[in-house]
Amino acid sequence: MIAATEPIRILPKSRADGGEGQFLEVSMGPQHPSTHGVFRMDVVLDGERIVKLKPVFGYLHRNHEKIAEHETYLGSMPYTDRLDYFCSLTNNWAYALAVEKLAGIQVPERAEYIRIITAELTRFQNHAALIGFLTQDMGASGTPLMYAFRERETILDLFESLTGARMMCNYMRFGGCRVDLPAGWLDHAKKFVATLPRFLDEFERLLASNEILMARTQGVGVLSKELAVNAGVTGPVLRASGVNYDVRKVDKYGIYDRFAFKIPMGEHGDTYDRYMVRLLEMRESLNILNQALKDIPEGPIVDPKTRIRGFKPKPGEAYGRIEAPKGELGFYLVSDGTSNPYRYRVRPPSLMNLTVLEQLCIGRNVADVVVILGSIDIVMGEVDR
Amino acid sequence: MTATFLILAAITIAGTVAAMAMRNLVHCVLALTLGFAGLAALYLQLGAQFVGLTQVLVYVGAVAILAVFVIMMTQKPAQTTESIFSSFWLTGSLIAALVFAVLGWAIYSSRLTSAIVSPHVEAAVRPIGDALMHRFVLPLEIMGLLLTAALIGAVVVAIQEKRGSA
Amino acid sequence: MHSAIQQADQIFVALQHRVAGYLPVKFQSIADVILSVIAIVLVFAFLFAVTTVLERKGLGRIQNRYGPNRVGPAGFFQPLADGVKSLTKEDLVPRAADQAVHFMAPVLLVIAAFLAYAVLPVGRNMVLADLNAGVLFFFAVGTLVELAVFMAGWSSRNKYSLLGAMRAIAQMISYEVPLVLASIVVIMAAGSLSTVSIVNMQTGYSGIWPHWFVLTPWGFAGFNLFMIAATAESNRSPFDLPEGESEIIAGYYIEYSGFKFALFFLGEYLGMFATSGLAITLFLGGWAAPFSFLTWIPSYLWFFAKLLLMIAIFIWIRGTLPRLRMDQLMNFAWQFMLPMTLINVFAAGVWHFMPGGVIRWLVCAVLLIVPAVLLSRGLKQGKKFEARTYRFAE
Amino acid sequence: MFGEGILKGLAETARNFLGSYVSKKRLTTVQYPEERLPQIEAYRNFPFLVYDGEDWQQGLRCVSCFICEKECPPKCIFIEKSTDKKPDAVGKPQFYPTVFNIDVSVCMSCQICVEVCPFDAIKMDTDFELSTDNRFSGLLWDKKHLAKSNEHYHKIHPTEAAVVDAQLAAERAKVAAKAKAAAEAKPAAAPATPPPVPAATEK
Repeated sequence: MIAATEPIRILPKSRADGGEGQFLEVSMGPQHPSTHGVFRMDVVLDGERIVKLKPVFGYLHRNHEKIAEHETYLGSMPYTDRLDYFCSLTNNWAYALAVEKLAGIQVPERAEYIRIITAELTRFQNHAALIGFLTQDMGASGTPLMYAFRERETILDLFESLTGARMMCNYMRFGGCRVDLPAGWLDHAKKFVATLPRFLDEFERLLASNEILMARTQGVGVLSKELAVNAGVTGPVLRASGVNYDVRKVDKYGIYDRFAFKIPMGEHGDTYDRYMVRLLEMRESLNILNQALKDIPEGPIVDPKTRIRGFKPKPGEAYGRIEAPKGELGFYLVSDGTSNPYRYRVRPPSLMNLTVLEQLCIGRNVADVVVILGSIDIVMGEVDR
Repeated sequence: MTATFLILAAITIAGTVAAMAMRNLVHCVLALTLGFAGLAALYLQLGAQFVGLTQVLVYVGAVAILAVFVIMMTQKPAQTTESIFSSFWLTGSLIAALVFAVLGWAIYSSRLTSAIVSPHVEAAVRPIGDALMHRFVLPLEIMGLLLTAALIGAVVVAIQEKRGSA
Repeated sequence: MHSAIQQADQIFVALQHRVAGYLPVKFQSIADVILSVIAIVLVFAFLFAVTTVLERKGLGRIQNRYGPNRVGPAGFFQPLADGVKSLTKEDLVPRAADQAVHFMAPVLLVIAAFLAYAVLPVGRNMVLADLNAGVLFFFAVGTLVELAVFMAGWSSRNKYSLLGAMRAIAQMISYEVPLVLASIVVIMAAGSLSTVSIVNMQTGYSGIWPHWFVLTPWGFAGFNLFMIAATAESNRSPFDLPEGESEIIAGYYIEYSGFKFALFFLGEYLGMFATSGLAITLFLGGWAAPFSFLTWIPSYLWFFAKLLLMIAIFIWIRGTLPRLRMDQLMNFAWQFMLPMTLINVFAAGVWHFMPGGVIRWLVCAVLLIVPAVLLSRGLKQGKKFEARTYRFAE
Repeated sequence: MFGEGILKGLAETARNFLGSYVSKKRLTTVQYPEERLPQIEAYRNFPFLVYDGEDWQQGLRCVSCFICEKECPPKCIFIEKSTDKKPDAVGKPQFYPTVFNIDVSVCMSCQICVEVCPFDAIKMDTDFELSTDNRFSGLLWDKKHLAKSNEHYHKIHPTEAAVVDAQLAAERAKVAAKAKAAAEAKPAAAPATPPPVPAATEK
C-alpha cells in the first residue's frame, strides 16, 4: 500500500512500450488477502495488464538454517514442522532421511509404513486445501475451501491422536518414529480413507466441469517444459508441464517401490493442469494409503541403536530429499562430528517454484496473478525460512 | 415562478458556475453533474417526465461518467495552479453576452412564447413515441444512421491504431 | 373479493390515509408521501438487516458451517451487533483523500439506492410514485450509483480503489445495456413504462395460471437475461469484480471504515433488492399471486416472498461460483448478453404479431434457443475451454 | 452446452445446504466453550513437572540436571540448581531445582524436553487455555505453577503414565535392594534414606 501522503506514483510509459498513457505501480502485499502469507509483489500495470512483477519475500524469515547450526540434530526437528506448516510430517521425514543418510541409520519396516501413511495423508490434505485456496482466490467465497477443510479436520484428528499435535507434529525420529500407532488408529484411518473417494467426487462435481473455473484457469499462466526444468521447478507444478519427475519414483526412498501408483501428467502446463494434476494425485495417494494400511506389519518403530541424547554422527555430508506435497524438499547436512550440524541447508520447493512467477504473470491480468500464485502453491514459512 | 423553480434554478446555476470555477477537474465534472441533475429536475417539475429522466440517464449516467472516466484514465490527479481566469476573459464574456442576447431576442420574438398553452400538458411517453415514429421518423432514422456510422468509424480507427502499435 | 381479505390487503394503505387524515387537508398529500418514504426506508433497511444474517447463515450452511449463531436467538440479532460495531469504529479518512467527495460518495449511493424504490409497487395500490415513465426512472436513478462508485474509488486516492472504480464503471455501463434491453420486451408487451400498469397487465389468470410475462418464451429468456445483468449491476458474485476480495481487496470502498463502510454495504444490498424488485415487477407479476386460488393472501406478502426467493438464489449462486475475469466479463456482456437481448426483442416482436397457439411457442423458443447455443459455443472460443483427460506416468 | 458445469455445482451446494440440516456429520464445527471435543490421549501442550505424593516441593522428580535446558530448541527453560540434596523419585539423594521457569510465550510444545529427560520428571500437559491478561509475569511459569501431581499425569495420559510408573517402580526396587545391601554391608552407617513417597507405589 502507498502511504497516504504520497501521491499516486504513475510511471510514464516510454515510446518503446508502445502507445501513450502511463503505467501504474502497485505493491500487492505483504498484507493482501491472497498472497498466502506475508508475500509482496511489486507489480507494474498497464491498465490491468501486468508489465512487470517483482516478487519480494523475506518478511517471514526466521533464520531457520542458522538456528539449526546451533541446535542439536534432534533440536532442529520441531523447527522443520514450521517450514511448510501445512505438511509438517513430510518435512520431518525429509530431515530424518538426511540425518539417517548422514549417520547410516536403518529404519524398521513398521516405521517406514507409518511414514508413508502419514506422508500420503499429508499430501492429501495439502492438495485438498490448496484447491480450496485456489478457488478462494478465484472468488468462490470459500465453499470448496470449507469442504476441503471438513476432510482436513479428520486427517488432523488422526495426526493428533498419533503425534499429539494437529499441525506441528514433530513426529519422525532418526531411525523411525517417536511413538507407535495408538490402539484402533489403523481401523479408524482405514474407515476414513474409504470415505475420501466420495469427497473427491463431490469436489469434482462442484468444480471440475465448472465453466467459469475452466475459463479462469485454462491457458492462464502457461509454464513451458523448458522453463520449468531450467528454473528447478519440482512437484505437481513441474508434472503439470509434462515432465515426468517424481522423487518417489526416482529415488524410491523409504519403501515407495513396494507400492503401485501412477503419476498424473499435465500437458499444457497451465493453471488448470496444475489444478487437475493435484486432484488426480490425491486419488493416487488414496491408492498408496489403501495398500499401506492393509500391509503394515508389526514390529519396532525405531532403530534401538540410535541415541536420543548425545547424538553425534561421524563427520561427512548428506543430502536427503523426498517428494513433499509441494515438490522436492531436500535437506543438506554437513557434520563435523559434534552434536550440531556444521552446515544445514534446506531446499524448499515453494521457493524454487516461486521463481517462475514473473514469467507466468507477464501479460496477464491482476486477477490472473492471484490465481497463478495460488496454483504454484507456496507457503511463506518455507519460502522465507 | 414557484419556490421549487427558484431552488432548482439556483442549484442548476450554482452547479454550472462551480463547474467553471473549480480547480480540480474531477470536482468540475461533479459540479457539472449537479447542474445536469438540476436541469433534469426542472424538466420533471414541468411535467416532462420522459425528457427529465432521459436527461438524467444520458447526462448524469453517460456523459458525466464518460468525462470522469477520461479524466481518470488520462490526467494526473494534480490540481492546476494557474488562475481560472483566462487572459481572454473579456473577449469570452463579450461573445457569451452576444450569444445570450441573440438567444433571448429569438425567444422573445418567437410566436411560441406568446401563446403559452397550459403549464400542465402531460408530456407522456406515448405522444413522444408517436411523434418520433410518425412525424419525425425520417430525422430519427438519419440520426441513427449517422451515429452508427460514427460508431463504426470509431471502431475502425481504434483497430488501425491497435495494429499500428502492435 | 371478500371484504375482510380486501381489508387485510389494503391495511397499510388505509393506515396511511388514516394517519394523514389527522392533518389539515393542505398537508395531507405531502404527509402521504412522507409516510410512504418512512415506510420504505424502515422496511428495506430491516430487510437489509435480515438479509445479512440470512446470507451469512445460508452461506454457512452451504459450506457446512453454522454461520452466526451467538447474538440473540439463532444469531438473528447479529445486525444489531454489527451496527453498534460499525457506529463505534473510528471513521478513517486517508490524508491524501479528497475529503468532500470521499464523504459524499456513500451518501449519494444510499440516496440513489433508496430513490429506486419510489416506483416499485410492493403491493396493490402500494407505490410511492406512479410515474408514467417509471421504468425509465428506475434506470436513470441507477446511473447515480455509478457516479457514487466512481466518487468513492477516485476520492480515496488508493490504487486498488482506483482499479475497483474502473472495473465497476466499465462493468456497470456494459451491463446496463442488456439490462435495459432485457426489460424492453416487457415494455413492448405492456405498452407502458409505468410499473403499476405493467403489474396490472399481469394480474389476470387463465384457469389457475397467472399471466406473468415470465411464462412466455421471450419473458423467460428476458427474465434470465435480466437477472444475469442485474447480478452484474449489483456487483454480486460471480460478477463481484469491483470488490474482488482476493484481487483488489475491497475495490472502490477499500478506504472506508466504520459507518461509511456500512453505508456502502447497505447501498449494495439495497441495489440488489431494487433490481430484484424490478425483475419481479416486470416478469414475475409484481405483487400478484402465483395461482388464482391464492389471491386471498395479501399482495405485499407475495411481493416480499418473491423478493426473498430471489435473495435466496443470489446467496446460492454466491456460495457456488468463482468470479469471472474482467475481459471474460466484458466478452460475456458484448458477445452473449447484447446479441441475446436483441434477439429476444425480435422474438417478442414475432410473438406479438403471430396468432396464439403452439406454433407461436415453438417459433419463439427456437428463435431463442438456437442463438443461445451458438453464442455460448462462441464464448467457449471454439472448444478452447473443455474438460481434459490426463495421461499417467508409471 | 454452456452452463452445465455451473448447474452441477449448484446442485452440489444445494445438497450440502440441505445435508447440513439432516446429517450432523457434515457440520464439523464444535461450539467451543459449551461443547468440547473428547480429550485425545496423545494430545500435548506445554510441559509440567511431575511430583509424587502430597507435597509438591518434596515430591518433585526433577534433579536439575540441565539436560532439558540444553536440549530445548527455543531455549525457554531456566533452571537453578540447589546446593543441598533431597531424595528423588527412586530414593537416591539428588539435587533439586530452586528455580525452574518456563516461558509460555516461547515454548513451542515440541516435547523434546520430555524425550530427553532421563528422570521422567517433565511431561506434557493437555491444558490449552493458557491465555492471561498479563503478558510478562503471567506467561512466565515458575516451579510452583509448573508442578503437577502424578495423579494428574495419570488422568491425562493413562497409558504412558502406567509405563513410566512401572519403570520407576522397578528402578526403585533396584535402588532399595542396593541400599539394603549397602546397609547390610555397613550396619554402622548413617540411617537409611527416608522411605520412598507412597503415591507412586500405589499403582
